[in-house]
Order: sequence, then structure tokens, then C-alpha cells
Amino acid sequence: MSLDLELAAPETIYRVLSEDGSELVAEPPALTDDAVVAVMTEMVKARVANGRFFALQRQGRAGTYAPIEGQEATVVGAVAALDPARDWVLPQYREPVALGRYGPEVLRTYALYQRGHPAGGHFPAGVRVFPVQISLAAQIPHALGLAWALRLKGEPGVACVFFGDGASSEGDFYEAGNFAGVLGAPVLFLCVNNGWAISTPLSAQTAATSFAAKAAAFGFPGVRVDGNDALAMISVVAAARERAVGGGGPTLIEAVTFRMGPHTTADDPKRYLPPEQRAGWEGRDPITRLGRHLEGRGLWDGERRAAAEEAAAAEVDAAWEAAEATTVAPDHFFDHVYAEPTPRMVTQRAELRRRLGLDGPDAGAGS
Amino acid sequence: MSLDLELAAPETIYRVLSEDGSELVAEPPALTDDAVVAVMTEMVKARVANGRFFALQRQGRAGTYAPIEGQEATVVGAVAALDPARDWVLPQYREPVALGRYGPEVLRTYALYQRGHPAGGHFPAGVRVFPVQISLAAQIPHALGLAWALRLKGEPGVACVFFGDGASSEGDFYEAGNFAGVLGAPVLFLCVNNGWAISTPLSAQTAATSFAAKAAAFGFPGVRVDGNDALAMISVVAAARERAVGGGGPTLIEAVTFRMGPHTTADDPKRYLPPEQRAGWEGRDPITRLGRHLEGRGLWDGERRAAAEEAAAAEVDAAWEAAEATTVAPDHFFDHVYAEPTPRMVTQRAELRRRLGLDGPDAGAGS
Amino acid sequence: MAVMTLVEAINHTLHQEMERDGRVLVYGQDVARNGGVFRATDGLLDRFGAQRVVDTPLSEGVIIGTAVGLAAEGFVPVPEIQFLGFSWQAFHQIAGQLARLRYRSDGRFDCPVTVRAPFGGGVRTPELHSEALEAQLVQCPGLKVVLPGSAADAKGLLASAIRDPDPVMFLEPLKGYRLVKDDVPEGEHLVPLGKANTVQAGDDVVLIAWSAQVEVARRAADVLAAEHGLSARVLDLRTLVPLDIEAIVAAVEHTGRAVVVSEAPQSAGFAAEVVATICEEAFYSLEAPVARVGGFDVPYPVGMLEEHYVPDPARVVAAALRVCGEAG
Amino acid sequence: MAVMTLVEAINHTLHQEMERDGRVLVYGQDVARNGGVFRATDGLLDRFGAQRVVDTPLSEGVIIGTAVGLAAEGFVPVPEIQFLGFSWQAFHQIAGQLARLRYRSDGRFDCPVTVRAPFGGGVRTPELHSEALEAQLVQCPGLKVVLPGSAADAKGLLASAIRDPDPVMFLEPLKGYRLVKDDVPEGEHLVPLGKANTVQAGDDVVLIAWSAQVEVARRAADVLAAEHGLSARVLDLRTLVPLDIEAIVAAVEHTGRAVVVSEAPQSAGFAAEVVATICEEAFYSLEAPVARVGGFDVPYPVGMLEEHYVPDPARVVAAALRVCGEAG
Ligand SMILES: Cc1ncc(C[n+]2csc(CCOP(=O)(O)OP(=O)(O)O)c2C)c(N)n1
Ligand SMILES: Cc1ncc(C[n+]2csc(CCOP(=O)(O)OP(=O)(O)O)c2C)c(N)n1
Ligand SMILES: [Mg+2]
Ligand SMILES: [Mg+2]
Repeated sequence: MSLDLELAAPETIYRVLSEDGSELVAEPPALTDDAVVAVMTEMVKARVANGRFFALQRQGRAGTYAPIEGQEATVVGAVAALDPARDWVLPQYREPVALGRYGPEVLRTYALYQRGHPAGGHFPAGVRVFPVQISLAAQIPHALGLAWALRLKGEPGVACVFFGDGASSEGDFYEAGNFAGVLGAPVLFLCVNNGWAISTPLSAQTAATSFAAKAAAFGFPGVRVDGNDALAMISVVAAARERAVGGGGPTLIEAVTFRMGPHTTADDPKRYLPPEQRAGWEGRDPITRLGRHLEGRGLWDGERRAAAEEAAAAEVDAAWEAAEATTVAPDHFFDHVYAEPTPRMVTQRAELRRRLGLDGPDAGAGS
Repeated sequence: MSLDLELAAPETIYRVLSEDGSELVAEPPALTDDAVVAVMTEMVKARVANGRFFALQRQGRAGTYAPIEGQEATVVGAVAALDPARDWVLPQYREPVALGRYGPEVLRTYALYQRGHPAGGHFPAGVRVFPVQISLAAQIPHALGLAWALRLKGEPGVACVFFGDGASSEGDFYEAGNFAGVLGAPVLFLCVNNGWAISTPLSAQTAATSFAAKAAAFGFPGVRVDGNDALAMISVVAAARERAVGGGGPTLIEAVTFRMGPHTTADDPKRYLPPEQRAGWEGRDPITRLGRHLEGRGLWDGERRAAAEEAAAAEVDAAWEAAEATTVAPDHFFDHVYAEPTPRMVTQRAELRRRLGLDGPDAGAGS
Repeated sequence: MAVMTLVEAINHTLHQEMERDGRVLVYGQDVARNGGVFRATDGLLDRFGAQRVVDTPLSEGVIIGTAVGLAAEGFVPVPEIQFLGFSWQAFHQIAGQLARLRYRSDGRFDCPVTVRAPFGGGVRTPELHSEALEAQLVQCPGLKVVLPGSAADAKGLLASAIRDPDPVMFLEPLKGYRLVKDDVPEGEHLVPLGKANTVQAGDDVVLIAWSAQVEVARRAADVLAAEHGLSARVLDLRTLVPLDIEAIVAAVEHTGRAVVVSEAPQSAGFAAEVVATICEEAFYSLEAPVARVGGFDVPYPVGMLEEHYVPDPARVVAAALRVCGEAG
Repeated sequence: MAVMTLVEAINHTLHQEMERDGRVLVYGQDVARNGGVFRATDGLLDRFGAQRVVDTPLSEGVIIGTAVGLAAEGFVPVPEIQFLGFSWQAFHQIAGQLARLRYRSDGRFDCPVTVRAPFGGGVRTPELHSEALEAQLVQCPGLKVVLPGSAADAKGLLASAIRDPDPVMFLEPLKGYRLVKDDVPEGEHLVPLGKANTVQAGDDVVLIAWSAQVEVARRAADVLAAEHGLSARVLDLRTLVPLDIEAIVAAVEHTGRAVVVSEAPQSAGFAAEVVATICEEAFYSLEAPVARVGGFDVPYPVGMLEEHYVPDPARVVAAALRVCGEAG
């Protein structure tokens, strides 16, 4: 592969497709046509799911939602270069709708999460995805632990952890990056630089020349890639993965993209976002971009997109309906605190069940 | 000044004196003869104090002590480039014996600290030295706060914070470095790379090519300097100070030195230190090195050193005797928790005083 | 007087205190451009400028750590932690440094820092947005711990906190930001730290609470009066450090029966301290064991389950009936 | 049986557990080359190699954070925090992540992690080397909190902790590392988590303690017997989570009088939970208010002052006499 991570200058942004997708500016990743179309289809699905969860929140049916619009290529491209059977993915909170490659259970589980159901944290056994992480950067040391474990077991996998430009300011990122360098563990640190941390712009987040440049603090390569270019994401993540699995150690990958929507459904970008900044990104939509390229290869057209959107809508709706149909016992929160509850928890739970009349008719008397 | 921090490559070590002190390899800092001799005298004093506190601990009179032997030039050189009337110094725990430039109170206060007296944390008002910090790296954000304050007040000072190679692995270092870059605050981050963090060698602490290289994560210059070369320390810290006071922002300075003694009086380096490593540093003693240079300039000789040692011994002994003569009320720990004690503390204190019979003859009955 | 929501009262007080004292600085995540995710700091940037109102990087540790240095140089920092659960990222600076600046320097430095953070749950947030960590903070000697339950108290206590020479953890009821609404004096209004408030008089039992649970206790008191003919006293502790032991003892001596309401996990929660204090100082006035109504020994649950976790008036009523020897 | 100091018992148990289970990893600051600053991990590197015994960088947050990932992949991490006061640097990972891995994943992941750290003071250390933070940890549901007071318990509880599927904060009495010395079974020896231990029988009053304070309570019991003719029972809680409420209640029902001894600051310390539990579960057996003997509401003091801060037998005796209605 032409891309040499060791030599990557953390200031230049790696691209494969021109911004409008009309031409190749670097060697594309070696993928079958089906594989590239699958990437496109996943991006479309993420976009559709994004619209649905946004709408469901507005209807008061689902909880606060963090839109991915504009960042689909960063996530779908990255996971396209991973091996779901061997590699762990640790999302922050914006990525789950784009992790379809890790199986349909991911979307189903995420639907439960958006509903506020405890099972929303439980990606099924075998699905190498960690629970959604709200505590910024806290998942980064977890990724190092997973990667360290894979190395100890001699398994040829990596841990790919997503975190934002804002999250990169937390001690957890730096401490994990530094220790990962020492261990040479197979971690891919994927910094999603979408320009903002809620209302905080890059200029208030760091004075570093780039987020990739922070890798110099850890002693492993840092590379910047166009996060709206799915093919570039695939190339860079594939190269980093190859390097990590081969014992070359971690790579810090900064995906440069933009959050086209609000921070969450509770946020109002009008308070802080210069309209011209967003406007500047409107022409760089990742789906349009790869779409144009695939059209040129005769692999994509309006019809296929419509079909992909329809299939996606069906899948999302099914996932949501299943989530809405999933009930939960009111005392469920006692279940998974410990393998065995403490004596006090047993008393507390019994009291709650009595109060809620969960233990037969005559229960709950008085309280 | 010839030294250009912007251009400093974080891999090359800046030196002014050759390793044996016999020749100048770079332009020396512009200092009067008296000033250079003062630096030498302070280094000698630090060495003498080091021996005394070590001995006092062995005699069971003073508490655990962290020896500075071998690192005197790093600290004395750095503070020689600071302005005690304007600049804050934030030590870790190894530096206080070398801060004489900030006034004789520093040593007196430190003697109280080594005795386990609460006043050991109280450098007198006006002395811009922060209390000894045991919680590694915790003082680094404090330095940023002080520097931020100086900038808000428009005062031309800096905060110079000392921390070890080990401490550099704490989130506090990275978080403060990153925010300092954003604020452009006048902080000098002085990383004392003495090769070890107790028993942990550099190779287990970071994979970065140097500690200075970590500045790339923050967007300001990082520079490596020979920490056993007092003149080099003065030049680099002076340049960094000039830059910071001029609004140029922070600098990360890595002083490369070696801890010739144990980590503390409780440590046994035989368990981890390869003898040949220490041997390699024996020829690089910072006091011998500057001494040879000053002898060449006719500013130093055995007699003056003897005199300096004698004066130092007298000062240290006086400080220690004063510390040993300083008593403390057994209930002193209630004094400075809050400006006003809480009602519960008042009760607790009264109970303690009663128990200890501090409130007159008939007190303390029963308990 | 003007009717304000609790968050409006905070915003109004921050304006007044920054106006009054040029040393006051407000900073944290999204406090400037965005005016805070709850609008608590809305308008401060325009009014006081980018020198005194600052958006910081996403680093809780350094948000608190810089306050220590700023305070030592004479400023009065009022940093915000966006959600209390993220104070854990800064816990070493809060407990080990901020709380101890005066102590470690043997009295050299004042530490007039007020750390603001939303407290508690009830609004179906994601994880770590609803924590009630008051007990962990009370275990950090050197900190004062203040929890307003009304808009007027939010103003009076915040002003006192900002003017206090010691570090204050100022914990604002997340659920109450917009729900709690009451008359707030527009001029100078100071509520001293360390004085509890009898929200409602009563003789049969005292319901002791703080923050959002004060309202829960009040509603329970209404039910006890209306449906059970019991006269319940409601005591709002307002500050846990300093603790108004006198007021607690006086209330218990008056009623002989007490219920402590809080939303933190039961084991080692601050309610235990209230019970222990009562048992030490008013044991012989007790006609029944003191009851605790609070969170369970589990992490704060997800949205679908929180209604069963956070105390509600029914649970308080049941506990009150129990301690009053009725069919509780 | 062999007489061992507490730290020898820890070292011996780590050897046995690493031998027994290849998934056990020991890592932290200075645990490998140096064998730990107290020699608790001495010899492990030579015996089990650099893959399983690792010196980490100086980063508490990532020491705990990596344990979460290692556990999720099936390892059994036994990280060390060199001094408990520095667990604050990792508090977000301990309270928010380690404690909640099972809960956040709705039961997908076990979290068999044992975090070892020295606990408490008494040996004139510098700041933050002597903290007693058990109450803050008990307020983190999902953690188990274990504090051995004898060498035999250190072995039996550590082995149980390492084999437990949930995260355990294993807090070792700093003062007891070399001072505490007793008979330790050399073979398999497990002490279940959640069972208190009656160190000494007695009828007039029960002295409840954990960690190094158990020995203080025992010595107080001797004085009470020898000088005051009082028979004091000594109950070592051993684990605060799970808490052996039954044993506490049984002891109080037997004696009717109780003193709780701990070294943390009084306000919101775990002793308050013990008092509250007694008042809820054994109120009508109490013949006098329960007394607390503990640290004061100040940060742990410097060397010259610590003897007046840490509880000593005389204070326990005085409190016991008070609750027994004698001239206390
Ligand atoms: C430790 C922590 N501090 C603060 C927050 C509140 N918060 C939630 S999202 C967010 C901004 C995150 O920005 P970034 O990391 O760039 O991710 P993005 O939202 O842009 O994808 C903040 C401050 C949090 N969740 N966790
Ligand atoms: C936060 C924290 N973690 C652990 C320790 C225990 N400790 C004291 S000194 C030390 C090594 C420090 O090494 P370094 O920063 O290089 O400073 P040096 O001792 O070499 O001068 C350690 C691990 C501590 N004091 N603080
Ligand atoms: Mg972002
Ligand atoms: Mg060092």
C-alpha cells in the first residue's frame, strides 16, 4: 500500500477522492465492487437512521439524540477496514448508527439505548462493540486494555477507539496514548475532528497544529485523513491496522470532518456556529462524494440509492418497533450491579417490589 | 540571544559548557561575574543541605528525604534566570534545597517541612514559591492558573513549574499543557528528566523521542537542555521567560540530568539501577563542571568552595535548629482548614483539647 | 421581588457578582459563547468580555487546577463543571488540592473558589448526568458543600459562596433549573452558609432534605396533612458543610420523629450522617428510629427506570407513617 | 500455618493466585523491577515474567482504565495504586467505569478486577499517603470494598477478591504491613467477602472497626477489661461492601451498646453508615446512643501531628465508658 504512516506529515490531509468525488487523487483501497457498494449502503443507512432518531426524539418517543450527519464516511469507512471477528470498536456516542458492519444487532441495541432501555448497553456476546460512552475519553484506556489483552493472547486483532476533538483534551486520551506507545499495543486512536465540541471551536480546544500532531507526545505515527472521503478512511485505517497487527504499534488517526447537525437534539447551533462555516461544508457531503465516484464506475445510481434508503428505513423502523415493544421490569436496575446482589440490595429490592405490588395482590399494602 | 526556541529541535540537547566544563561550546548567558559565582554558591549550598537532610533522616530526626544530588544545576540554573519579585516557582519535592535565590526563608520553611511541621507548607507572603507538591503533576495546572492571573493583571511575570519525567505521564501535565497553549499563558513547563521515576526507567515511562517532543501536542516550543550545565539552564530558561513575558506563550523545557542518590531515603536503587548507568554520570557532576569553568575565569578555587560549604553548613544547621526549636499546638490541624471552623470542628477541637488537658488543670477528666 | 426560575436566579446572581467584584471569573465548558448548556451563564460573555468569561478545553482537571492558581493570585474563580458526574475527572484536584490550598499552605492562601455543577436527576439524562455525589464531597475536609432548593436560596447562597474565602461546591438541582420558580429579591440578598431553613412548620415528624428533595418532602407533607392528619415539619439543610446541627437537633427534639430524604445511593450517603448526628445529639428525644428514604445501592439508572429510583412523595409518606407508628 | 507479616501474606497470596490462574496480571507503578515500594509484589516479575508483571507509567487513570478492557477480554487484572490518595487521579475510571462495566453493559461483561492500595496512616508519611477513603468508595455502587486487619484475613480476603467476578477495592493497612503479624494457613485459604469477624467476644459493649482500627479496638478492649471490668466485644467488619448487617445487628442486640472506630474524617465517614444501620435495624436494643471515634473533619495532618488525629485505644476506651454510662 502506497501510504506510509511513518512518513505521514501530520499537517497534510490524506485523500483518495477529490472533494467532489469526480476523480481519484490517490490509489484507492483494494476492495471488491460489492465491498465498496456495501460501504455506500451503510452510509446511506446511517443517514436514514439519523433522520429517524432525530424525528423520534422530536415526537417525544426517543431520548436526546446526537446526530451523525456529515460524519458517515469517517465511521463507515473506518469500520470497513476492520475485521468484526477480531477487532474491537469503542464508540463515543455519535457512531452507533454507522456500525452496521458489526451486525444488525448493533442498530437494534442502539434503538434500545435511545429509548432509555438498560439493554441498550448490551451489544450481544460476540459483537465486538463496547457500550456507548458518555464520559468523554473514558473509553480510550478501555481500548488500550482490550488491545493489550489481544496482544497477550497472540490474537491478530486491534481495538479501534473513536473520540472527538473535544475528548482529546481529557487526561484519559493522553495517558492512554502514552502508555499505548510504551506497550506498542494494537490500538487505533481515531480522533473525529468535526470542528466543534458543542459550542467550543478548535481554536479554544487546542493550539496544536493538528490533532494528529499530538502523536509526537506518544512516540507513534499520527496521520490526518479526510473524514468525508470513505475511501481515504479505508486506506488509512487499513494501513494502521496492518501495522498494529504486525506488531508495529498504535497509530493516531485524525479524521477531519464536520458536524452538519446540532450537537444533540437539545442543542441550538445558532448560538455559536458561523453560518458560513457550515455552508462551506455543504458541498462536501460524504455520501454525494462517494456516490459520484461509484456512478462513474457504474456501481451506483438514483435507483440503487432509493432502494438502499428504503431497506434502511425498514431496518430502522423494525429496530425501533422492537425497542418500543421491549418492556423492562421496574426493578431491573438491581440485576447487573454485581453478579450477586448485596444483602442490602436484596432488602431494597424487596421493598421496591412490595411498593409496586410486584409480588402478588396483597403486596404493597401501606407503602 | 542566539538560542531560537522556535527552531529548537526537541532531539538535540542544548549545552553551553563542554561536559567536563573545560570549554564553552555555545555563547554563555550574559551574567556578571558575581551572578555566576552566586549560582555556583547556591549549587554548593544545595549539595551541602542535601547531605545534611539525608543524615538527619538517618539519625531519625527528620522525615523521609528526596535527595537532589546531581540535579543542582537544573534547579539553581533555572531560578537564576527568574525574577523572584515577579515569577512564581512551583516545585515538585526535590527542588526546595536549591531555591535559595528566592530567599533564606525557603530553606527555613523547608526545614520545617522535613521535620513534619505544618508551617513547612507556608512559604512567607511575598515569597513566590508554592508548597512542596507530593501529588505528582498536580502543581502543573496551578502554575497555569498563576500564569493566567499574571496575564490578566498585566504583570510581566511567569510561573515556572518543575515536574519529573514520571510526573509527565499524568493527565494533569497534558491537560495543563494543552490549555496553556490555547491561553498563550506565561508558563515555563520544566520537566526534570533524571532518568528514573523511583524504579521506572524512561523506556517504561514513554515511547516519545524526548519529553520536549511532547510540546507538539500543545502547539508551543519544546527544548532539551543539559540539566547538568548551569549556564545552559540559565540561557534556555531566560529565553523562554523572555518569550513568555513578551506574550509569546509557554515553553516546555526538558532538563536532561540524573538522580545520583536514591529516590528517597526509603529507596534502595540496588534493586533496579544498573551500576554502569550511574557510573556513566559520575564524570558529569554539575558542580565540578561549572567549577572548572569558573576556575578558568579565575572566579573559583578550592578555598572559595570550602568557604561556600562552610557558610552553607552554617545556614542549613541554623535552619534545622530553628525548625527543631519550633513547637506546634497538638490541635493546630484545626487552624487552617477553613477561614472559620465549622460548628462540628469546634466541638471536635474542644474534645481534643479537653482530652489533652490543654484547657487548664481540671480538664481532661475521664477521657 | 421578581419571580424567577432557579436557573434564572443563578444567571442573575452571576451578573450581579461579576458586576460587584472585578476579580470574579467565570469559565468552563460552553459557558461563554453558548451561555452554558442550561443558559446559567447566558449573557455574561457579552457583558463582561472574553477576559472574564472563558470557554475552556474539555479538561475538568485543569478547570479546577487553574482555579487554585488563580485564587492564590487574588482572583475569585467561579468555574463550572458541566455535570457533577464529571467532577470525578477532577477529583484529585478538588479533594487533594482545591480543598486543601489553605491547609497545605498553613494559612498562607485563601481559596475563594465556587465550583458550580448541576446535581441529581429526574430528567432522563444519559449516564453520569444525574449523579448525587454530596457525600463524597463532604468527605473532603476544606470544601463547603451547598445545595439550594429554591430560586431565592440559589441567589442568596450563590452570592455568599462567591464571597466566601473558602472553596464551595455549589450544587444546583438539575431537575429544578426550570421547574423551581419563586420570588427572588432583586437587590443584595445573602443567605448565610450553614443555616438550615424550616420550609414548613410541623409537630409530628420532621422531613429533612436538600436540593430537589426538599420539594418532594414538601409535597409529602401536604399528603400527610391532607390524608393522614399528620403535621410534618420540612427542614431544608441548604448546606451540608457547614452543617446546621443545631437546627436538626431542635427539629428532632420538637417532633421526636424524623425522615431523611436524599437521592444518592443509601450506603454511606449523607443521609447516614444526618441519622448518625441525630442519634448522637438527640437520641433521647427519639420516639422511633429515624428513617431514610433515598436512592438504592445501584448506579443511577437509565431513563426508562429512573422514576422508580428517585424518591417520590409516596415513599416519603410511607416512611413518615412508619416512623409515626401508623400502617406505614 | 506460618507466621507472616501482613505484607508477606499479600505477597504470598499474589504468588499463589498467579500460579493458580494464568489470567491474573499484576501491574502498576514500581511493582515489577522494584517489587513494590512495600515489597508486596516482590519476586513476581522473576517468577511470572514481564508479560504478567508490568511497571506502568505514572498514570493512575489508565492503570484503572486498562483493567476495564483487560477484564472485558477475559483477564483478571490486579493493578496497584501506590497510595490510596492517588486513586483520586483515577476516580472517574474507578467510580464511573470500573464499578459499572457490568451495569453499563447490562450484564454482558464480568469485571473481575482487584485494585490493591495501602490504606490509612500512622507512619508519618508525606501528604496524600495516609488517606482513608472507604466512604467515597462505598458510594460507588458496583465496587466491593474490602479491608483486611490481619495477615490471615489479608490472604483469605485477597484470594476471594481476585476470584470474585466483580471489582474489588482491596485496601491494605499501611501501618499494618510490617507491624501486623499472625498465623497464616499456607495452603488454600479463602475468607468470604461479606462476613464480619468477631475478633473477641464480650457482653457489655461492641467495638466495631475495620483495617488497622481493629487492633486499636482490641487494645481498648483489653484496657476496658483490665481497668474497668467491662467486657467488650470486638467486631471486624472486614468488608464494607457487602456489609454484614446481620453480624452488626446480632452484636448490638447482644451488647445493647456500641462504639464505631474508624480513621476517616467524621462527617459522612463510613462510621455514620454503621450508626445509621444500627439505628434502623437494632434501635430498640440500644441502651445508649452509639458513639463514633474517628478522625476529625480536617485533612490528614503532617507527621508531627498525626498521633493526635488517628484514633488510639484511650479514645476508644473513653467512648466505651461513655456509652456504658461510666465516667467517660
Ligand atoms: C468528561 C465529560 N465532560 C463533559 C461532558 C459534556 N459533553 C458532552 S458532549 C461534549 C462535547 C464533546 O465534543 P467532542 O469530543 O468533539 O465530540 P462531538 O460531540 O463533537 O462528536 C461535552 C462537553 C461529557 N459528556 N464528559
Ligand atoms: C499522583 C501520584 N502517584 C504516585 C505517587 C508516588 N510517587 C512518588 S515519587 C514517584 C516517582 C516520581 O518520579 P518523577 O516524576 O520522575 O520525579 P523524581 O522522583 O524522579 O524527581 C512516585 C510514583 C505520587 N506521589 N503521586
Ligand atoms: Mg467534536
Ligand atoms: Mg524522575
